[in-house]
Parts: sequence; C-alpha cells; structure tokens
Amino acid sequence: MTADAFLFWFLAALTIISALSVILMTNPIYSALSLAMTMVSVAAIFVTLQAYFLAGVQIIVYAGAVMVLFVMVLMLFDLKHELQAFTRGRFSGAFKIASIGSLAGLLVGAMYSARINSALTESSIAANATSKGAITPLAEELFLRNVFGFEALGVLLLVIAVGTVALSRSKGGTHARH
Amino acid sequence: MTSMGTTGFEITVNLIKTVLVFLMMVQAVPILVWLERRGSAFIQNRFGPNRVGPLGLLQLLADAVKFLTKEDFAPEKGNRFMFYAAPVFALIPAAIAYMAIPMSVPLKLETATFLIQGFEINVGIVFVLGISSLAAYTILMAGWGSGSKFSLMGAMRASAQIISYELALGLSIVGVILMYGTFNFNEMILQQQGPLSFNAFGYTVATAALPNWGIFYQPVGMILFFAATFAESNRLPFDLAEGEAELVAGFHTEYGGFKMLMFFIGEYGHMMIASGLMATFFFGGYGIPYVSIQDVQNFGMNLFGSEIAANVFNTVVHFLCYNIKFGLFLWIFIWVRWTLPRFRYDQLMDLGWKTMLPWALVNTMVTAAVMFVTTYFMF
Amino acid sequence: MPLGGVIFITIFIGVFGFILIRLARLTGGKAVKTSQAKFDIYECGIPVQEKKDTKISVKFYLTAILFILFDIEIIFMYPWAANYKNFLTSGNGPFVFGAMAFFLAVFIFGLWWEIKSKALEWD
Amino acid sequence: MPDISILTTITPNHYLVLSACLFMIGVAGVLLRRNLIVLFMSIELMLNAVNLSFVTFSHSFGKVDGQVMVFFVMTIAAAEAAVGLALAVSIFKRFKEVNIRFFEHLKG
Repeated sequence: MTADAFLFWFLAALTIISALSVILMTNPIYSALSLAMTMVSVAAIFVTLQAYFLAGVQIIVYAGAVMVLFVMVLMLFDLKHELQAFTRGRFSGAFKIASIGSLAGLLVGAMYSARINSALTESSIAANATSKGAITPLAEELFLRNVFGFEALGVLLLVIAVGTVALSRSKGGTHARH
Repeated sequence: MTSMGTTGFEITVNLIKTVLVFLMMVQAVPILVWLERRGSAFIQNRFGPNRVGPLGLLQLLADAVKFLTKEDFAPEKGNRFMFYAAPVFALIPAAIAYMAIPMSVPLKLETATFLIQGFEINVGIVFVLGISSLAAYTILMAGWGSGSKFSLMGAMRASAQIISYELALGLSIVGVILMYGTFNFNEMILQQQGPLSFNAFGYTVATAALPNWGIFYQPVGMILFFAATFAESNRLPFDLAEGEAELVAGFHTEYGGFKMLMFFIGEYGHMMIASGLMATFFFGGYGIPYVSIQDVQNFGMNLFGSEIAANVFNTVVHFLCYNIKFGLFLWIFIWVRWTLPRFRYDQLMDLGWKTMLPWALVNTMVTAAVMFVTTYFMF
Repeated sequence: MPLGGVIFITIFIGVFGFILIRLARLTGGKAVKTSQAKFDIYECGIPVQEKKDTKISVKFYLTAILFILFDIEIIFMYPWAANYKNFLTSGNGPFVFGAMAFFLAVFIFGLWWEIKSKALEWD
Repeated sequence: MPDISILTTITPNHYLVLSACLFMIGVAGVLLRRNLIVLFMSIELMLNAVNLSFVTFSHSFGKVDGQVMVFFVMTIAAAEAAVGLALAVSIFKRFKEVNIRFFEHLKG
C-alpha cells in the first residue's frame, strides 16, 4: 500500500466519521465542532488533489470563520439538550432513511458505471503549483475570464452585510423580552 | 507523504525534525516566562524572582514541580470532555503554524537536503493564517466547557477580538504579498537578500547602504501587522479576554496546573509565530544584512576546507541570525506588555475596525497603485 | 505539500498533551471533594446563582458575521496580490487593476456603511 | 488472492464516491434533524461535497475552472450561513428555540 493511498483512506475515513457525527450528535455544539473537523479534513483532501490555495481558503473561510460563527451562535443560545433532535414519526423516519439510501446507491452506482479509469497522477495544474507561480492559473482564470462573477460576488457580500445588520437591528441580547 | 522525502532516512529525519521544532517551542516557554518576570521587574524597578538558583533561573524548575503537584480539578457544572480537550487543542494550531516558518538556509548533506523548518509549504502565508485562526475554537471550547459565566463572557470577548483583528492582519499582509508576488516564505527571504534595489519608471534604483528588507517597502504594513498580532495572541494592551478587574481571568478562570500551562504555551506559541512572521516578512528572515548566503558559505569553506562543514557552518550562522531577530521581537512583546495600559473593549473594537482596517486598505491601494504607475509610466 | 508530516505532528501533539494531563493527574492526584464550594464554578465568593439566561450581547455574533463577509473579500485579494506582478508584466495590468479598484470600492463602501450605521458601535 | 488494486490505486472515482457519501450524509441531516442550525450545517456539508467533486474534476481534467467555481461556492456558502444565522437569531429571540417546530407558529 503506497503512502498516498494510505493517506487517502485515512482522510476519507476521518471525513465520513466526522460528517456522520454532525448529523448524529444530539448536542448541536458537538455537531458544529464535528463539522469544523470535517472542513479541515476536506481541506486536507484538497491538498492531496494539489489544490493548495483552495485548501488554505477552505480552512480560513470555513473552519476559521463560518464554523466559529456557528459555534458562537450556539453558545449564545446555550441549548442544554434537545428534546426533539430528530424528526418525529417512526414510519416517516424509516421512509426518509430508505429514500436516502436508495439515492446514495443510485449516485454511487452512476459514478461506477461512468468511471474515469485514469489513475490519479500529477496533473498539469500540479506542475505549475510546485514552481514559483503557485496560483498563477487560478488567478488568471479568476481575474481575466471570470471577472464578472468576481465583481458580482463583491456586490453580493455588500448586500449581505447590509442585510444582516438590518436583520439584527433590534436592541437587547438573545434573551431580550418583547 | 509527498514531499516529506523520498528515502526512508529522509522521511524519518523530517518527522523527527517536526517533533524537535515542537519541543523547542515548548522549551522556549519557561525561558520566556522567566524573561518576562525578570524583564517586568527590571522595567518596574523591582527584583523579580531571584532566590531560586543563579538569577532565579531555577524558578522554572520550581514552577514545574508546583504544576505537577497541583491536584487535578474540573468544575462539576462544566462539560468535562470540552474542559480537558481545550488545553490540548490549544497546543496544536500554534505549534503547526510555527513549523511553516523557515529558520535557516537548507542544510545540504551528501545525499539529501534538509530544510531547517518543520515542513515547507508553498502557500505558507495562507497556511499560517488558516491554522492560527483555528485557535478561536480552543477559546470557545474552554469558555463553554468551564460552565462558568466569567469563562463564557471571556471566551466570547476573546474570540470576537481575535476574529476582528484577523481582518486587519490579513489585509496588512496583502501589501507584503503584492511586493513579493508569492506566498512562499523561502522565496520571500531570498528576495530580501542583498542591498536595497528596485525598478521604478524604467530605472533601477539601488543603494548599498540598506539591506533589501520588506520594512523599507511596507512600513505601514509592518506597524499594522505587528499591532494586529498583539491582539491575535491576546497580549497586553489587548488582553481584554482576561481583564482581571472585570472577568477574573477570562476563558481560563477555572483552569489551573498543567492545563493552565498548556494555554500559556499556546499563547506564547502565537507570540513566536508573530515574531517569526515579522522577521520573515519585514526583516529578511534568516538573512544577514550586508552579507549574502554565498559569502558565509565561502567564509566557511576557507575556515574548514570541506564542503559539508561549510554547509553546516552556513546553516548554524543563519540560524543564529534568525534567532537574534526572533528574540528581539519576543522582547518587544514583553516590553510592550509592561509599558502600555489595557484598552477598553469598545476602544479595542474601534481600533480594529475603524482605524486599522481602513489604514490597511489604504496601504493595499497605495502599494498596488504605486506598483502600477512605476511599471507603466517611463521617463 | 507535506501533508503526512502535518498529520503526524498533529497526532503527536495530541498524544503529548493527553499524556501531560494524565501525568499531572498521577502526580497531583484527583481533586478531593472536601466541600461543595470547592467544586463550584467561580463566582466571586458568593454562592453560585443558577440563572438560566445569561445575557450575551448580539453584538458578538454580528461582529462574527461582518468578519466572515470582510474576510472573504480579503481572501479574494490574495490570489490577485500574489499574481499582480505577473499581470503587470504580461500587459493585463490596467484591466486587473481596474477590476480590483471596483472591488475595493465596493469593499470601502461596505465598511463605510457599517461604520455609518453604527453596527460596529460597542457601548 | 483477491484484487486489491481498488484499495491501493486511488482514482478520481474514489474521490467522487467520497463526495457522494458526504452529500448523502448532508441530505440525511436535512431530512432527519429538527434543529434549524443543524439543518444549516447539513447544507454546508452538501456544499462541501459538491466542492470536493469540483476539485476532483478540475484535477483530473487539468483545468482550473473547477477551482474558481469552488471559490465562488465557498463565498456563497459563507454568505448563506451569515444570512441564515441572522434569521436563526431573530427566530430565537422571538420563540426562544430554534427547533423547526416554530414553523407551527407561522400558521394563520
């Protein structure tokens, strides 16, 4: 077994286990911390795919910012334990699980029928990524060919910033009386 | 394991190296604590710890014994798992982020080349920023796991402070990245070799009087970066998380003994990252001013006469040079702590959002505009 | 990228920290419950007050949200900054400079609006 | 001796299957959980799964379009989390819980 294969299986197992604990933990704070763990291991998987900069962005944006926000909000709420963590109804639950299972089977089956048989090799991006211009292709793609999307996202972020401030305008803490 | 080496020997050495860097970090903490206590005593015209051993140096051992004999305590109200996990997690981001910073020229032996750093990462800056931003979880876990109001309030304050200053930190680095055009620390250091020289309006400006350090290109960026790192590592004047008049001790109110010590190691680890980054970005990293790497190599060749000995000499000399710069910044951290008073929380947030962030933006824009103008207009 | 090394040292530090905490428990012993007060959380000397709703200002989470939004804008500048020299030499300089100027204008407008709307005021 | 090349040779398929598994875990979370914030987290999981497949395709075709797309997806995911949590906080202030039971209050 090569080191790369071992690394992949290790990271895949880590990702799946932490992702499962996101949806199985009844305490939402544990869910959020598991999700942070998932994000970090997905970043590590990005590294094995030679997307170094994206791995860094994944850690900064998801693990370092979005999940910190989730954890902070959950601590603000301070939900001690959840009485109804999962949906009610034995029948509907079984039905949901069955439908998820069949969908998963369908997806995995589809992927195997349309398999890409090339082994994972050093791609042409990787050849660039190891040399001096670590992210030249990414930057050129982003700023020369997708510049409209880039500017649009800037405006979107502005709109969101204005919107969230407006949403949380009302005075008082999380437990304010009305 | 892609670039941890090709042969078994290389991989083993590289893995042991990471452990060594970590142990070095852990070992530096008692020394820094001693320096801080003696330094603060010096600044405040006191004696400081001077009874145990020469210059009070054995105070460190006495402290370790004290930590070891403290009984292990966890509050009943808190969450035991989080309470114990938080100090362990406090070590990880600080240590891993520090390992990405190069400390000397790579050591060339007969068959292999070893980098004097934990591991080389080609997107170094992004890696360090990302990993050290994970420190916010430690604080939130400690605050929530203690089950105390003071801890929770302290954790909220500390994490809000850390994330606010991360913006100013991230933005002040953009100017640096613009100047060097890379994320890689080693390339940055190599670009800072030699005398000050740059191209402007089609001419090359050079002077041998100054080294080619980043501080001469990014003075504003340096000030902003250094100030933001103080807030990131929760040091005075920004240690609002543990403002003892209001919050007892912030997120580690309930901690004692070894668990407390581990938070300390984390905090000092962030100081070390900040000092290492300051040296790397703005002060030439391990480079020696006015002397190139090749000069040192030639000097070693004349001195020892063998290639390998010269390589070792080269590495050791640059390692010492890095540590002088590194120690200087650590001392500045301690010095500032005992010189400036603490901010108020609203002043802290105002400084981060309304002063440092706009200045960092201005710095970025001016840098980009100057680079644009000096490249496109010729005289 | 030395991913294996990063994972190795992460596990190493985790085990190291765990052993340290166990060691401290061995040498120091587990805390003996001599009274209830010893095991209570810290409360400046008065008996612990059970109050369910600790009020925490919404400001903290508003700060976190604004942090996320501005952080992403800063992350967008990183590939631009790292590649700016190449853009300048390859002749795309004016275009990329203009694109980032617009983006920064939006950023500055957002920051100005947040400051003006007093979303960043702490009292 | 059975063929273990599926274990030792990692192909893009492995990554795609992993991504599908992650996506399915996300779907299960959305369907099964009742906490609004855990629902958001499950959606983040699904977005991550999609990102993973984008990066895989980008790697196997040697083009960076996929990575740019991931960049955009991350931005939008973060924006969505910001708005969603702002809504969650508003809901919590009103109903003192974030269980999706609160939708019952929305009936006329």
